[in-house]
Parts: sequence; C-alpha cells; structure tokens
Amino acid sequence: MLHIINKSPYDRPAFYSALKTGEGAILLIEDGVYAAAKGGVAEAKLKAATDKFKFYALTADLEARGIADRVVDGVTLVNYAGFVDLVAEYKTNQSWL
Amino acid sequence: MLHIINKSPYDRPAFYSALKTGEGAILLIEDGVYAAAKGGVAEAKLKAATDKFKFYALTADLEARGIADRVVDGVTLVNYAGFVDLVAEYKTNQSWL
Amino acid sequence: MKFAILVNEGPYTHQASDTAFNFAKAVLAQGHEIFRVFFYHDGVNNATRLTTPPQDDRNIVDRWSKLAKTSELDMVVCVAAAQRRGIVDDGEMKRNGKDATNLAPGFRISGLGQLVEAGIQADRLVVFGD
Amino acid sequence: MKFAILVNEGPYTHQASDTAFNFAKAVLAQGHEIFRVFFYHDGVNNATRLTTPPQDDRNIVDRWSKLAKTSELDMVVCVAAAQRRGIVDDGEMKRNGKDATNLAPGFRISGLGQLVEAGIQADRLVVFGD
Amino acid sequence: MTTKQFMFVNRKAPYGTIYAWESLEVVLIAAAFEQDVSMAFLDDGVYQLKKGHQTKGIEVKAFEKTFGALEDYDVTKIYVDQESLTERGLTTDDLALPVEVFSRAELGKLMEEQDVVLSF
Amino acid sequence: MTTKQFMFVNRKAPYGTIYAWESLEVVLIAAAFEQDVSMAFLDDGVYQLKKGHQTKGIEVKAFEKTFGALEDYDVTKIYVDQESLTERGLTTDDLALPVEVFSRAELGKLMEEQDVVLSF
Repeated sequence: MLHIINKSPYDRPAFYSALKTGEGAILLIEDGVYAAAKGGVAEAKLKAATDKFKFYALTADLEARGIADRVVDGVTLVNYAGFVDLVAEYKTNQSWL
Repeated sequence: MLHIINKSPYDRPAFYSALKTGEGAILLIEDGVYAAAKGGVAEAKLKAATDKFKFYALTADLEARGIADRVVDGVTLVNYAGFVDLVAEYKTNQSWL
Repeated sequence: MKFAILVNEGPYTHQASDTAFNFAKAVLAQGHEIFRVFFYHDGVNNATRLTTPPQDDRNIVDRWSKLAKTSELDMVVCVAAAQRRGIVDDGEMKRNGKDATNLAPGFRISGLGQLVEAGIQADRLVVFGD
Repeated sequence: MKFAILVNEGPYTHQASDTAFNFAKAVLAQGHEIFRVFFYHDGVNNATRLTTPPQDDRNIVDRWSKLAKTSELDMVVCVAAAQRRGIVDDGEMKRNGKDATNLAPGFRISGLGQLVEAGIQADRLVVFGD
Repeated sequence: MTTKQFMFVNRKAPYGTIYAWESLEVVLIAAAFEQDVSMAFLDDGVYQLKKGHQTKGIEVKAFEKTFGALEDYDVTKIYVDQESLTERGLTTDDLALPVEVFSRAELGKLMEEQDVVLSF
Repeated sequence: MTTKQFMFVNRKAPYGTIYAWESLEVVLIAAAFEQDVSMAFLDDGVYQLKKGHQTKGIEVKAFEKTFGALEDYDVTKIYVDQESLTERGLTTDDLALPVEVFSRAELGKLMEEQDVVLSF
C-alpha cells in the first residue's frame, strides 16, 4: 500500500510510525519531505528501510523548502502527476495525519 | 520563568525541548498533561528533571483525559486560578506551541 | 479511474488545501475523473466567499470555485462541521436563524453520508489534512 | 495586575480557545485586569457570528461575546489574518467589495500593532495556540 | 449497495483537538451505510479509549459514551497497537471498551487489506 | 513609548503551515514600534532560515526575502539553537542570513531575560 506522510520526522511520529507497519511505498509531501534530506538524523532511518519500502518525495515541496539538491539516494522524485500515478497504482493509500 | 506545554510528549518535541532550556517551572495543560501520567516513557524524563524544574499540571485537563488518578509524584495540581497565579508569579512565560 | 478527495484543513493556515488543489488539477490533467471533493473539520473554511487574501498571494477559495465551474466538480461541505464553524448557505441561514450567508460559488452543504458515498463510489479516496 | 491574552486557533478544532476562555474568566475572578484579548492566525475564526454548534455543546463565539459585554473586554481581531480567512465587519465589507458581514458582537477588527501594544502595556501576555 | 472495507485510523489524543470526535461521527455514518467498518488506534490515538473522561472542568462534551454505542452499530472491529499502549503505560484494563491488540506489523497487514483508509 | 524585550520563538517548519510567515509579520510590527526585538529559532523552526526557498511549484508565497528586510528594521538579534541544526544536518552556511548560534541552555537564559515571549 501507499503511505502518504506530510509531517516532519523531527516534529511528529508519523514517519517512524509508518515505517513500523511493514512494507510498501512511502510518499513524502509537505513537511514530510524533510525525512528525505541528507545529513539529518532521519537519513539513517530512511536508508535502513529501503529494503522494505520504496520512497518517493514531491519535488515542489522539496524545492519550496530549499532541499531539492540534497535528497537522500534511493528516494524517487515525483511531481503532482506522479503523486496521482502512485495513488492509482496502489489499491490502498493512507495519509498519516 | 514559566514554560507552558500543551502538547503530548508522545506527539511533539515541545516537552523535551523545554526541559533542555535549563530551569524554572513547567505547567502542563491540554494534551501536555500526558507528560504527568504515571507508567509512560515520559515519566522518567520528568522525574529526572525535578531538580531543575517545578512541575504543575492543570486538573481539568487531567480529568478530561481520565488520568487525574495517576499523576506522577512531585507534580502539583492547579486549577485555572492556579494557572493565573503561576503566570503572575513568574515575570516571563512562554507557551511551547 | 474515479478519485475522491477529502480536505480537512482550512485555507492558508495549513498546506493541506493547497496540496489537495494541486493534486485535484493533476488528477484531471491525467485524464481521471473526480467523483467528489469533500470538506470536513476546518476544511469547511475553504468554502467562505468572504476572504480577501493579499494581492500577491493565491486566492484559495476562488481557485476552488473556478475549478468546480470549469471541471464540473462536486464540492461538498459537511453540514455539521459547517455549523460549528459558521459556514452558511441560504437554507442554513433560514434553519438556524442567521442573518447572513457566506458560502462561495461551486460549494454545496450536505451530510457526512456524502463522504461515505464518495468512499464507496470512487476507486481511490485521498485525505489531505494536518 | 494587567493581563493580555493571544488566541491563535479557531473554535472547536483546537482546545486553545477553550483554555484561553477559562483562563480569562479566572484572571477576572482573581481580581486582575484584562488589557486586551487578541485573535490571530485561525484565532480570528472565533469572531464569526454565523456558528450554530450542537445544542448540547458549548457556544464558543457567544460566550466570548458575553464575556466581552459583562466584563468590558477589548477583543481585537487581526485585520490581515481576518482578510485571509473571511472575517468581515461593515468597514471591511465596503473596503473589499464583499456582500455580507459575519463579525460577532464584542469583537473589533484592527491591526497587529494592537497585539504589540498589548505586549507593551500589559504586565503579562499569555499565548494560546497549537 | 456496494460494501467496502473502511478503516478509520485514529492517531490523535482526545480533547486537545476535535479530530477524534468528528472522526467518530464519520464511523457511525459509515456503519449506517452498512459498510465493513474497523477502527485502528495507534500513537496518541490510544488515549481516546482511556476510560474515565470527566470533561466538566474543560467545558467540552465528552464522547466516551459514544464509544459505548459502537456495538449497537455493529462496529466491533476495534484494533489497538500494543507498542503505543506500552509506551504510554496503558493496558487493555484501562480502556473503555473491548479491543483486539495487535503488533504494528499486524496492523500494517490489516491496513493493506482495506479499500478505504480514513485517518484523522 | 515604553521599550520592552520581545522574543519571538519559532519552532515550526515553513510552508507546511502559515505560522512562520504570520509570525514574521508581528516581528516587523514590533520593530516598527521600536521594541527590543530578538528572534529565536529552534526545533523545526531552523528550517525557516534554510536558504534557497523556491515556492513556485506549491504556489505559495516565499518569505525568504522578508528575512533580508529584517536588518532594515534593526532586527539583528537572530538566535539559532545548535542542537536543532545538528539534528537536521544543517550548518550556518545553509542559512539565509547571519545568525548567532547558542546551546539550548544559553537560549534558555536569553528567554528568561525577556519581558514578552511570543511563540508560533
């Protein structure tokens, strides 16, 4: 399934909570994209989960926050059309609000 | 100074952030009162800080959440009048939103 | 494919309404259908025609209204959530003894059943909130 | 002692407005003075007279209006935040070409300077938000 | 009518925000539409189930009673995350209604089987 | 007019919510009232200062330029929490304006000296 995360991993437990559910795809949007930034504490957690999850991040949100040039390797960038495609691809999606 | 915390320690970093600032008084209100509940992970953090901070919690918020009967020792219960008194007592207060 | 969208936060304060709007446009651009956009919790505040945002900023309410018109979107505001927060159409004004309305064009007020129906009828429901 | 209160969230969604209200009542009951209550961010949504909460629930807007009347509170809504969110009085209606108002009794719309002034004039400023 | 699997994921504490209460209203409507409804409680959402809410002091309506009505609506699939309980020092004895306790990974599997997941 | 020490504490990321932007509006007004203004950035608030905001894609107004205007308003006390930077992999080179970096305990002392602390 597709997990949609819009919260910073430094401010809310949403990202880590979703990681514990097992497997699938995780799309980072809004403040959730901070989980995809290199150099932070969250980087290691994301990398450790790449065997279970495919990671995506919304380009527009990365750009807005000035971190589009420091995305962790293994995270696929998508635009809003790619967001729609991901939702269509997975039968079930969940927003971790 | 008086630090006012209205966020659950399990959902936001506000409580732990305030603890790191040094010393003074901490008033727990709204979802912040979960930091004063016995048995949770936050209990040890609160207890470890009692040498630096005086802890208070708003009774009405503890009661609403059904945890008024399991408050960690060393936390003083106050009503809204006590909340006002605390604000008056300390020259500076800060809400950790 | 048929999409439904749930918006749970009001305009400007949270990015939820912005993201939902950009997602909705992309759904349509990809050739999919939008069965319904449902506004719940503070999301009902997207439906007031009384906002006047700064001129150099986007007009969140207007662009939802315009998208509803050009793409024949069904945009539904939850009646219970709207009553709590003061979003009023003619019917609600009369029923609740109010003296004004503020519902923007393209929105209609209805029950939560419309959200559940959207979940049933659409192939995908996506939630935007805080 | 002179208190000022800042309310940053709207009614019902967050507890901020409830806590601020109970705090304000206690301030007055303790014999202190309230210099001003300022509504900012989504807090401006406390100032709409168009809400109709369920009958078994508290009426957040009305009780602020009543407290303002009985205790002669100065309740100020930030104009810039109000414009973004659609809180309108007669002056704003005319200035921005709107066709309705929704400001509740006891509130007035003014600038952010009123918040800074409250910080300067009051002995204590307490912030309620999310 | 088509019957779908609706899961309501509750991750927020009660009373600090209205999400728990307004979410419960959707659950009841979905049940009235005879959908296959389940509720999952994790993170601070488990606090919603803590028994003994006394909200008179904060002047906010308590909704503990409404949880009691869930069974009348045939909503009996109430799933709770073990780890979230443990972290908060709670056990099922503290909760206002009977629940099934799962690991986070088991909850993940249940989520995956749903048609619609609504989170508040 | 009385001059007081106003500290604005910023702990929220930009763009996900409007708090950072509307907070900055208060800072400018407080400066216009010739108050002794300082800004503290900690937790996710440090992300507000990250340079290179490109908000065209999300269609939201960028406010990085407004930070540049702070100096014109004589707002030069910009305090940043070292631990918050480190946790996020940021250094002062990543920031849009010159700042003073402090430990959390030092920031606590600065907060304590204030007359009014506004947090957003």
